[in-house]
Amino acid sequence: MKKEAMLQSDQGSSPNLSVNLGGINLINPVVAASGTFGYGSEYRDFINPAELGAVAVKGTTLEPRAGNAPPRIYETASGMLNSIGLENPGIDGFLKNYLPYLNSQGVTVLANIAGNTIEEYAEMAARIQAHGGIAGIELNISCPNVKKGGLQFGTDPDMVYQVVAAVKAQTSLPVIPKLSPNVTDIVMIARAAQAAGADALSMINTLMGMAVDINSRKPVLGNIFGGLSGPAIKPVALRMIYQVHQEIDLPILGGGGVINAEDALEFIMVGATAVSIGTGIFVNPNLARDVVQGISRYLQANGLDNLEQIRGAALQK
Amino acid sequence: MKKEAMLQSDQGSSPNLSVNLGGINLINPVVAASGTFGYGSEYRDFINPAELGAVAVKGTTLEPRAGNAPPRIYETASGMLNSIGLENPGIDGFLKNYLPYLNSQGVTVLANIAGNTIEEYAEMAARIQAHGGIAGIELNISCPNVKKGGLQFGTDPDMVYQVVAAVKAQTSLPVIPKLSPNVTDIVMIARAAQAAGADALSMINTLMGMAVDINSRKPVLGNIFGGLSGPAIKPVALRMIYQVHQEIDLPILGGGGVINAEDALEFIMVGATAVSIGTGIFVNPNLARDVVQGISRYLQANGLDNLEQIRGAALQK
Amino acid sequence: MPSLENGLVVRNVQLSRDLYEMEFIAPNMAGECQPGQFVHVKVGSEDSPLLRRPLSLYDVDHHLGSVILLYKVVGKGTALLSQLQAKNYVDVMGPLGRGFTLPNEKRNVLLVGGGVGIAPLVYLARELKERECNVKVVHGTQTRADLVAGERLGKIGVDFLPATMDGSAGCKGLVTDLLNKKVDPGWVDILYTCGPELMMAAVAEYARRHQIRGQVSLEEKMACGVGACLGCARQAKSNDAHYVKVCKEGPVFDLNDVSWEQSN
Amino acid sequence: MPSLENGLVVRNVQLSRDLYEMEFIAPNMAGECQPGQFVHVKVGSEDSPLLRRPLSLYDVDHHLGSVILLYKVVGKGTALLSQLQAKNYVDVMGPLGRGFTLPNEKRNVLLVGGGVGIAPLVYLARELKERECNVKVVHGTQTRADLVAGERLGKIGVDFLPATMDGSAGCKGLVTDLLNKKVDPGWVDILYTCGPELMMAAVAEYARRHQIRGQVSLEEKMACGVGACLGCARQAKSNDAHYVKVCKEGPVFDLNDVSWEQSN
Ligand SMILES: Cc1cc2nc3c(=O)[nH]c(=O)nc-3n(C[C@H](O)[C@H](O)[C@H](O)COP(=O)(O)OP(=O)(O)OC[C@H]3O[C@@H](n4cnc5c(N)ncnc54)[C@H](O)[C@@H]3O)c2cc1C
Ligand SMILES: Cc1cc2nc3c(=O)[nH]c(=O)nc-3n(C[C@H](O)[C@H](O)[C@H](O)COP(=O)(O)OP(=O)(O)OC[C@H]3O[C@@H](n4cnc5c(N)ncnc54)[C@H](O)[C@@H]3O)c2cc1C
Ligand SMILES: Cc1cc2nc3c(=O)[nH]c(=O)nc-3n(C[C@H](O)[C@H](O)[C@H](O)COP(=O)(O)O)c2cc1C
Ligand SMILES: Cc1cc2nc3c(=O)[nH]c(=O)nc-3n(C[C@H](O)[C@H](O)[C@H](O)COP(=O)(O)O)c2cc1C
Ligand code: FES
Ligand code: FES
Repeated sequence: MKKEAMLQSDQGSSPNLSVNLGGINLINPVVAASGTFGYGSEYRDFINPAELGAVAVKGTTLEPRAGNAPPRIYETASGMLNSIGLENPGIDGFLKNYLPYLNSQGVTVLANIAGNTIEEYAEMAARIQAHGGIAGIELNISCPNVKKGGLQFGTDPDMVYQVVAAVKAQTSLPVIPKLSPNVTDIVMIARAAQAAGADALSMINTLMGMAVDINSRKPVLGNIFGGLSGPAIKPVALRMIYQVHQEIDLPILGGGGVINAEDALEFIMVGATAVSIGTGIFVNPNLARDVVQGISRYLQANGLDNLEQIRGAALQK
Repeated sequence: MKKEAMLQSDQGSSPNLSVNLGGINLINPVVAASGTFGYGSEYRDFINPAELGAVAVKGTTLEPRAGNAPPRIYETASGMLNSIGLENPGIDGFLKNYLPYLNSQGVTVLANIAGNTIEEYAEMAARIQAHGGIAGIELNISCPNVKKGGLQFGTDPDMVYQVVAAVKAQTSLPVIPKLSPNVTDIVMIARAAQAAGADALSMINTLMGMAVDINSRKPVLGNIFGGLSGPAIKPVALRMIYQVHQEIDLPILGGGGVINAEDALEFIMVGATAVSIGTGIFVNPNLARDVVQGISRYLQANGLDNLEQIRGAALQK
Repeated sequence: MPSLENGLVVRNVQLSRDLYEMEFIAPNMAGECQPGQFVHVKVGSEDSPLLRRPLSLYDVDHHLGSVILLYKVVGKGTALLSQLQAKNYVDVMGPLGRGFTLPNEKRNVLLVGGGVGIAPLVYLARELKERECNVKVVHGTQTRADLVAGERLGKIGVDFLPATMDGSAGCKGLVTDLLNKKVDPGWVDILYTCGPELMMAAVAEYARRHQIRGQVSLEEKMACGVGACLGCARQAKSNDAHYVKVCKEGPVFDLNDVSWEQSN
Repeated sequence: MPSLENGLVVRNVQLSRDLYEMEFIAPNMAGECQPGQFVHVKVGSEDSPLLRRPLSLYDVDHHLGSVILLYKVVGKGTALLSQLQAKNYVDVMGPLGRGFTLPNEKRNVLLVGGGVGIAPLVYLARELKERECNVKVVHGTQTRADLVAGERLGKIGVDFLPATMDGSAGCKGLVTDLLNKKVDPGWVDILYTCGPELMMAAVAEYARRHQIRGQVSLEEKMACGVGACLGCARQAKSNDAHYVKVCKEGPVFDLNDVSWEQSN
């Protein structure tokens, strides 16, 4: 396995893995994906959250939410479905009870906010701005807009523009819309986000999916539909990031199915500035460390000293 | 595994597996997916094509096509990417040189046609109508429209309407548009197809994806992007069929990632009238036979005698 | 503190048609274990089956620094687990979750296990005996062959009452039938149970009726196993809107804190 | 006629760091095999790794009804294959593809193999000897340990000329260096080759220069293995617009019909 070979050999001084994600300096390009690393403390016995370039915390709403009725997760071929339903303590509860631990550990924190209305997004951004302790705001626009009859914000360029603009108006922090892959034209969505002043883009969120229990003849999830994540979706994530990087000049927090360093390198080669890991953490709680080391070894084995030298390499003719 | 248990136990007289797919009578609900079973003769040493409910032949264009430059396929986590590029002998070459074998074997044949323009679709439909020997026409609308600057027919409801209507005007055969999953709102597309007179719907086609070789730092496919198929996409396929079956009253040829009888049953339970198998055939050339037997055993083990009793079961409250 | 280790398999033997017992050496892990906790096991290839599988601690050998599991082959993951052989390594994370709360003084304790649900109760029984509790263990299974814990429990020195559906050993019928016939509720100070959902619900009802306090070990599908993904949610009795996380707040819960609606 | 069989593994032994030899019993299949054809092997779980792996026929034992493979562990599939043990079953489809065209009369034949590319040439050598051809086999590898076919070829009774890059056995350097030094092109009536793309290109050039006719066994990634998916396309020399399917029109092609542009 040539790949592995490359990752094993280890020579030279360790390369510089720091990156700048739309104004946020990360010590390395590996970011815990929202909803998969809780609030940073859950995995403390396995990994120090400060080892990660950044931690995107669980999606937060204006008011606390109990989340969806179980069952909430289901394993699929090289992937999993989840319908957590944004269970969270609400923005104030998060800032008051969960953020302090992350700050005490010196973790670079990305808030991940989800609203039912544009006003809710703006209000949460304002509270984050006023509170401090957050490096950037990831906008989860994959949730239904109650005013517009449940149509997802993230699937309509106009709504994406409005949400991003409204949030930018409330904060000086870097704003990173997280794009939904469940769209016809991801570039159009990304362009709307850019026009509204997005500092970077996060992609991809989960693909909407479902599964059926053939014995009960019912959907396996209490919520019927759930988000598909894990290695199964990696080819779709790579393709969308490639398309966006080709057309739009914004740094990308790219991920979807990363379970090892080779996967992360693929994302960097299609243009990702930083790489998010989610489901992969469930499989390997040390994944962040393993990916950082693996990327470092790859650069060394190839006589490279920073990530710029390979970023977007797959797009060069 | 309860599942297996159910599929093993075998009692009672074999149930009736015949189905009617938009006017086409199938002896069983298992259909070979276009492009994965060639023209029916390639797998003859392993399975008699007449054992299948129907065979959807390789996508055919008006003129012969050489297809894309290799590499054309790549394995991914529980899936594969392909960028064959519709290599085919052209509609006349197909009717003259490949259809006779299928007819001689008494196979129920679904043509699968792809055009660059609406006129090409109509012209192919007319030639099929004139020639005979075809049970129905599957419209591959996942290909770019040269006139409209490459935008895929299948992603725009208006174009879907026009293509289906144009084809219907040329033939009395059942017309089955094959929907692309790379869209924001699959129901809107399905509704346009229905409005234009589609007799059934085929879904889903592949998800657009890609992969990168981290050693060469280039895309693995000669064509850069390819279609993702196999078990990885099953949750997305089930979700889209569920959504369409809930809203639209048309029979569905459903598939995407089926590799065993349990998978096929899931598709039937979200509303599929017939089930297509593609990539799964590469893994198990006898898959069609195994799925038919498995479905039959499931019905018997559950004291059922036809598929109507479980079709769409997952949608019942 | 839980850890991630490659346990060295020393044994992985088939006990009945679908029940296996595996022992692996993982000193750090073994040193941390408490009855009722679980380990999160990764089997197969990197991407399939993808998720870890939660398995209770059947027992721990502090001398050898090993952990012992009792598992039933029900699907892909457990089938692959059953193929591991001595000298293989197994990727394990743990111990995880909140185990049983043990009484501080000598008590009369009733353990009720159903099927492979006996697993956590064996480790618990040993710890209870070390605290000089009087321990009665009721184990219900389909048939005699599934009563695989009898010998261990014998060694531990508990009062063992088996029940089988087919009557091939012990009382014929459900554990609850046996409880009503053979156990004096008055004797029981504390009750612990683990098994199929419906059995646990019935045992909980028995405890409620006789006002016996106790705990139960629950099962939900899990991804992270550490409280990060919120996937293993289960409705809490106390408050309908609130969902407990079985991996972190459990898997062991006080009987009064559990709602059995899901199971009906 | 090719078939789908569960071959009974009788041997799966490691020959060098990454080379393995496996023999499995599959009578129907063995009865149909021709040198240069391949079998399509499914390993792992149902969904991962998903696709079958094409492997050449290293030899066939018609007496035992068995098929013998020589394979190099390069990734997931071959790694899993190497874990199979005697008495296990292996899911195999074949024989597939178009094999070598053998001369009808006694001829002087040169076989040039690179690395594990020697596999199809061993079976071919045996058949050629049975037709009383004079057979010279050149095998190039990295080092002595990879010259695993020497013994078989000795038994078959061919003239064996090894070459190693590190000079640990035979001539030091590339097979083409050896050809130029040690083989009289005038002696060669027919040439067959299989190995790394660049080596085959060089050998093809050697054959062209000396006007030797011959055949080559090519490799492309495959899905169906029977000509149904059109995935294993490769540009044909004859006509740029046309792509041959390695699984069905090949894997063996006449040297004149192959374009080596891909490999540069
Ligand atoms: C805290 C806890 C302790 C457990 N202890 C034991 C034990 O000691 N011995 C034992 O045999 N089993 C135990 N189980 C159940 C065990 O986790 C499942 O049987 C196992 O995960 C099945 O995996 P599989 O791949 O064989 O089955 P599959 O059905 O293929 O699994 C598919 C998915 O469903 C999950 N799943 C299936 N059944 C269960 C279940 N009952 N509970 C939770 N997740 C499930 C799997 O983890 C996997 O994610 C325990 C479960 C939990 C939650
Ligand atoms: C006709 C034919 C005959 C072959 N005969 C032999 C043989 O006798 N001995 C031997 O060791 N190898 C042989 N190969 C190569 C062998 O098929 C690959 O080494 C093997 O498929 C690698 O699988 P993997 O999962 O270990 O590697 P991975 O890299 O994990 O495989 C990933 C994917 O790429 C494909 N792939 C990787 N390398 C090759 C390759 N060189 N050719 C075709 N597909 C590839 C795999 O089939 C799989 O689909 C042959 C290939 C072909 C086409
Ligand atoms: C259990 C779970 C919970 C998630 N919760 C959130 C969330 O609250 N907000 C969000 O933006 N994305 C959420 N995601 C999506 C992930 O952040 C990530 O975008 C997605 O899972 C794809 O990456 P992966 O394949 O590495 O997991 C969640 C994913 C999972 C599996
Ligand atoms: C190699 C390959 C070639 C395909 N060619 C076509 C085609 O020509 N026309 C078409 O409509 N779909 C084509 N498809 C899509 C399949 O028909 C099917 O819709 C898709 O693969 C999902 O099903 P599966 O997961 O069972 O393969 C092709 C798929 C594969 C893997
Ligand atoms: S499994 Fe993740 S919270 Fe319990
Ligand atoms: S592998 Fe399918 S055509 Fe060759």
